[in-house]
Amino acid sequence: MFGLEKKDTSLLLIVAVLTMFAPFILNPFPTDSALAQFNAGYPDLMQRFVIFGIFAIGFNILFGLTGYLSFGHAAFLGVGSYAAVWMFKLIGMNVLPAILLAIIVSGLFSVIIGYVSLRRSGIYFSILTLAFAQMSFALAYSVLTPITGGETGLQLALDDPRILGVSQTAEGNIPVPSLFGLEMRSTAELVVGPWEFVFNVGYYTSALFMLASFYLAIRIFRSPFGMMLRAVKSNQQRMNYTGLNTRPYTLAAFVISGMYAGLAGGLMASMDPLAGAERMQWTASGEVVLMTILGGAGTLIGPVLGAGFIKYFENIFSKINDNVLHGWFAFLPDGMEDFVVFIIHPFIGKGWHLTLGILFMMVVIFLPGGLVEGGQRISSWVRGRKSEDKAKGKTEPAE
Amino acid sequence: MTKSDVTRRGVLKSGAMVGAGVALPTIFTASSAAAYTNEPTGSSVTLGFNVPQTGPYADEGADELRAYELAVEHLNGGGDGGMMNTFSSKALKGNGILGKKVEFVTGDTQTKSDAARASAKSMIEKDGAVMITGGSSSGVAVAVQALCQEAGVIFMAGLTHSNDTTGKDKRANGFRHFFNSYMSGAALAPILAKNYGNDRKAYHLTADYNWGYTTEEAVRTSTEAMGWETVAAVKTPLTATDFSSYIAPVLQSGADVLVLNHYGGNMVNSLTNAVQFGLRDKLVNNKNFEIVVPLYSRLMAKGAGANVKGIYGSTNWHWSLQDEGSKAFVKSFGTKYGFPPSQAAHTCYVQALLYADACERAGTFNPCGVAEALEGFEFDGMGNGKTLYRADDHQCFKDVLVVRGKENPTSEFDLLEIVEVTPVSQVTYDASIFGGDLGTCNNGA
Amino acid sequence: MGILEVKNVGKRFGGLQALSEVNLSVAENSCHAIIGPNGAGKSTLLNCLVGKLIPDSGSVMFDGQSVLGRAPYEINQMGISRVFQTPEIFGDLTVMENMMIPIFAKRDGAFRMHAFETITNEKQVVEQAEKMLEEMNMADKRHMHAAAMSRGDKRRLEIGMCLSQEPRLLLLDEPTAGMARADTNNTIDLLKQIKEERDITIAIIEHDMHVVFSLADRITVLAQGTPLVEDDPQNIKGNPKVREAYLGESA
Amino acid sequence: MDAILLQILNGLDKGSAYALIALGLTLIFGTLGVVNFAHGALFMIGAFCSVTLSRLFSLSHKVEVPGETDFLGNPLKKDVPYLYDIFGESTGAAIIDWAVPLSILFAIPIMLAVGYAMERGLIKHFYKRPHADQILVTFGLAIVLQEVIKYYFGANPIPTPAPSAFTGSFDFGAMLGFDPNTIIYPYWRLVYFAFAVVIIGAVFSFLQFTTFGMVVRAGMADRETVGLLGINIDRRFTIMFGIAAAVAGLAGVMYAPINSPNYHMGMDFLVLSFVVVVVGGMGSLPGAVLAGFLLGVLESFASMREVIDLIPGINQVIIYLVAIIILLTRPRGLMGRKGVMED
Repeated sequence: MFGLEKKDTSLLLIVAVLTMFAPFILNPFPTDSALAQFNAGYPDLMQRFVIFGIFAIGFNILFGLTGYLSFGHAAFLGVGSYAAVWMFKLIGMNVLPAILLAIIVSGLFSVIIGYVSLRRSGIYFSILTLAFAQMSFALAYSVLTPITGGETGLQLALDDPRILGVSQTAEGNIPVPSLFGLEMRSTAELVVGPWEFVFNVGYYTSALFMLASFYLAIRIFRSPFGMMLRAVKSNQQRMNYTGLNTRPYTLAAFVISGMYAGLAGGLMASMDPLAGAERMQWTASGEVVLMTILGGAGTLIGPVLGAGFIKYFENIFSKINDNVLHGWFAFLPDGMEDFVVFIIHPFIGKGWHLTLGILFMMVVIFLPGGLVEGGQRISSWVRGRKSEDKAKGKTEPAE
Repeated sequence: MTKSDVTRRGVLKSGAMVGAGVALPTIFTASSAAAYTNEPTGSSVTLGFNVPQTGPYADEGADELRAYELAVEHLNGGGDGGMMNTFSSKALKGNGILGKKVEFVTGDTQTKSDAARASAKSMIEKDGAVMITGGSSSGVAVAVQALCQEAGVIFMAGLTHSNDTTGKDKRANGFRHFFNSYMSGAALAPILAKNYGNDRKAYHLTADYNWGYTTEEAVRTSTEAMGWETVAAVKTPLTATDFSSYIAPVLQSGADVLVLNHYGGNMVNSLTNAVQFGLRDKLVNNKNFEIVVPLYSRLMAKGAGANVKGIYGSTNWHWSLQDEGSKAFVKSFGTKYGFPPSQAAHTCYVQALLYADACERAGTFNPCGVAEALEGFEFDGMGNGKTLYRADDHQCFKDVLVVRGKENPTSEFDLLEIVEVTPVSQVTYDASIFGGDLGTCNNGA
Repeated sequence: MGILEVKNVGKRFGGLQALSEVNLSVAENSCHAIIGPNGAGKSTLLNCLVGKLIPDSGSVMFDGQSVLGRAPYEINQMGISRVFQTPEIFGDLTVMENMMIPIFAKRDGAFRMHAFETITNEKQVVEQAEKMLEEMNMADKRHMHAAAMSRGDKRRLEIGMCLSQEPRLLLLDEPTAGMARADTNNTIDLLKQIKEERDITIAIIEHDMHVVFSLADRITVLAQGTPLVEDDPQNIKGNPKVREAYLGESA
Repeated sequence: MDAILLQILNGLDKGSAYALIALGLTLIFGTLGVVNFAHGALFMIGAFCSVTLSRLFSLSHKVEVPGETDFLGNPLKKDVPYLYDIFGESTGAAIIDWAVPLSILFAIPIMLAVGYAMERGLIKHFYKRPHADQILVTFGLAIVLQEVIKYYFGANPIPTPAPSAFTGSFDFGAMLGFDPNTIIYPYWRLVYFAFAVVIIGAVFSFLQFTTFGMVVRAGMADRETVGLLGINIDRRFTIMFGIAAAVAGLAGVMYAPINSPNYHMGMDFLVLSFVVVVVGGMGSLPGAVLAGFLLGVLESFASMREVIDLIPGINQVIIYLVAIIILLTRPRGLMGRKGVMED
């Protein structure tokens, strides 16, 4: 189906089902239960899951396939966001032109940066991309304030022209982003007993874009072009002596992943029409690196998992505080309880960065293939227990 | 899904299953069932405290959170009541707000506008917060304020000093208790003129972002009006850590005053560097060289250590104020936490109380009702004397403190001394000078 | 007029004259060996032929066109394939993929944005690759990671990859260096077979006399960066100059 | 003229920190072939050694001050450091005053231990892994280290003053015959610059004149050959890692009075120092030092207001701009060796 092989089709279908039913899957706990705080099925976070999923999928096309580690990819996301917000300010609140412009602008931006940076490889390439991104951030935060809004970020105002729309609504408010009148923030709720599920237009819009991106990524992975990119990672020397020019291949991969980032940026602006300069900072680029590695670089599903994992951590795990912990360990004797809470305390709540750092190190050390490899190891271990006599060969390349 | 029911959250929480089968699906229409966003229908109301818990302002955020927790305790009738006893409005009874118990959720702004909006959205969408408050920078305040406007909840700004928050970027749903750059300039200038004379030459170092620009502008205008000359104004990168190359040329320029339009880590570093260069021991134009820090914060002063001694600046509030409101607040905060509150803590505490009071007086949590109750509201007993929440731009007008780094601090909290309480009349300005448009109140309906 | 004409090529590295006045003519469909002691300039010469180095002087013509100043991939597209001393293959890819890449390169040129096709749908390429794998006797290993193969298999794969491009000139850089005797013999057999079955010109740089005399139609002896002698194998064997040049090093 | 001289002086000082960090990074890269993204964190740990020692010195007990009250109206209790009890007030105060220089002694064993532990516990397993993996794992380590520091020391900067003997500045310009106050230079920065020069000199002479250093240099040039000679190069490399960590740590110790240490100072310096290393040429020690000072001076020039007026924002981007230009025109950096890190 869709020109994909059976295995990939089922992967795509699984992802499609997961995203479509995410409002149910992410809200497994009744709203009145103590575990309700682990529910992640609210619009903003669900949107973030898929938008950062797109970002990571795109990053993975560059890093996972060609092995070029860009430390400046957030710049493209930022540029995309700015482009989209400008579209909202000047043209109108429809998200499609905004997203389109975001993709185009970040594509152009990545052509320029990629053309220069890709003249070097290895850590030199990483430093070049880092330098470009830091320059973009520094300028966006300061001298480019008229274009980027500087510290406060680029935001909509009541007196924006919006030539194809209205400057303000009848009630005197700024109009909200919409898809041909369907507002991104519109939400319907479904209540089943104590459970509550939220369906948000913005989420489903983003999710459809994510599925399209995912599909495109599968096609790229399975295409001769994708194979060439993996060949670049494997042996550039052989590429050159096989009559292949690596430069346009890497540049194409760079621009494609830049456009993915632009799409993510445009979607972010569509969900929430404000673009801040911080989303271009090198730490933001570091975040997408974390996502990709954590999930499994070079695998199809890994980056999406990694993005979801980190965003869940950032938004849910970070909210666990001592009171919650005391609740969990209340069954222990008092002294024990305090001790356990004391031990866990640095790792939870605002210490989530610490946990993330440790986890990330663990993954790089023990699971270079990320969560995907972890999953494969577990499943092969389970299978291994079922048929113990089967000798275990080399782990298959992660798909 | 036989027992399912498609409806709005508001209905769910009040009538539980009453509406089952009656309410027709109103899918994909923004809230028609509820009167306004996150209308509290149970026995409690949820407030969202959005403060920096990670990142460079985490300590300030922690102090804000302490203040909020204290405010919630007082609102629910716990503790000694703090400033509720000195507050001129007596609408609050210590039984929560409008009889509903106050609960709160917290979010981490990370002092990034994106992250701050994400955490605010999560509190609105997931936890049903009906009001968002807090924050430790203007970028965040403006970003979150705009979000609250869209979402239809009230935003009570925390520490934000840029003119933009209630100027160019003001919003009908947003309210600021904290003072701003303009007021700092207006309050500082006369004191500077009095202490340092009218013919000074000032050199500005300005953090290269919105807040820096407005602060420089404010201090420049007001000091120049006093007869000072501005020799130069140099922008410094936000990410700078070593300011030596900006500070070294100051003496060459013939300036005899250095104004550091910096906050947070920038301020700590630039001030430390300036003192290292021995600027304050120098004699220029036969005058002692002086340094001015327009916006002081005690937590930041702590970072700069002994370098703040004798340096003038302005602040929103300080724990050594001797009015009844301040004393009551310092007492309950100090008793609970063991040290005096910062100005960020004070402003956050006051904002929480003001919001609660406005709800009581309006008789509703509806943001438009609350906004109306806050607009033009005059009150006293909250630590800054008589205060007005101006209707035109949702900015509080109150006395501004001019402070100086203390020469002989008795403790690690006792770093600043109050030089003058500038009366509100001197710092009031016309609401139109910063442009912007409040728009109309949005309740999300 | 040979298919490869090297005229008066010289190359300096700082104070070292690596090549000087090198003249070489490789006849079409022959197997030409370049031998010489270590440091004679064999590898430098080879690198000048494939675009890795640009000589300071002289000319290198392939099939009437100059290769100088062209990038390695352009020279490959002209019809020169190179086999490296240590096999250069795509270790992270499967054997089948390794074999397909040169075929794509031959068909699509140096770059093509074929991002929306699926490899498995490229029937023609797949067929060619499978055929070549059969010829190389490694069809059973097609799903293996190339890096996991034995050294001999890697060498065989690399040669297969080069052949699949149907090059007019195959350059071999000490193809049996570091190999066990059995692997060496297998490689010799393979090369012999290639020589007999295909219309292909082979230029080989080699240290191992056994390999050289098993394969070469013509031999150039390089010493201190300049050709000492060029002749048929049987004449080279008895040439005293050659013995002298080699005696300093090894027998 | 005097303005330029002034910025050169400033730049040298800024450059000292860059050069010291870059020197350590290059030692690690050159000897072990490892790209260490946690190097900035080592610098930060060094600075926090200063903080810790001054806190240790200032450990105190409460003494009630009669007649005075604290902010809540309770009797005021004053902190009296134990050192006052042990050595008397004046000696005690002097020791506390000199906490930062004394921290050098305190920091050396700590940093060596940290470096040793890092190499044996983590880096060792990454020699054979791709550079990208090394970057990633050390990046993770940097996050962990900075979060740990933040947990114990808070997010705010912690003032750590230099001894009072070094406060203030001296008039360098007057010495050279310029107008007074045109070129002033803080004493502590002079100390820092001298300290950096001494450390750099020590590292170079150590590598130049000791057998140990010779082996290490040989190892940097060609790791396999030295390994074949039967020299236990790995153990020496471990020691080198410890030394590199100590260099970064000492740079941090002495830096504490210049800017109050905070938990993210390592990350602030990391990016810059990597740029420095790349500009200098990966694996070239003189290159790292040269590039450190060069970029420091350039950064100072770019922050002159005449320059900013001419090209707005140049002070924000100068370092990155220089890095891009150098990398594109001199691919291996100023003094880089061929073939290093090119894959």
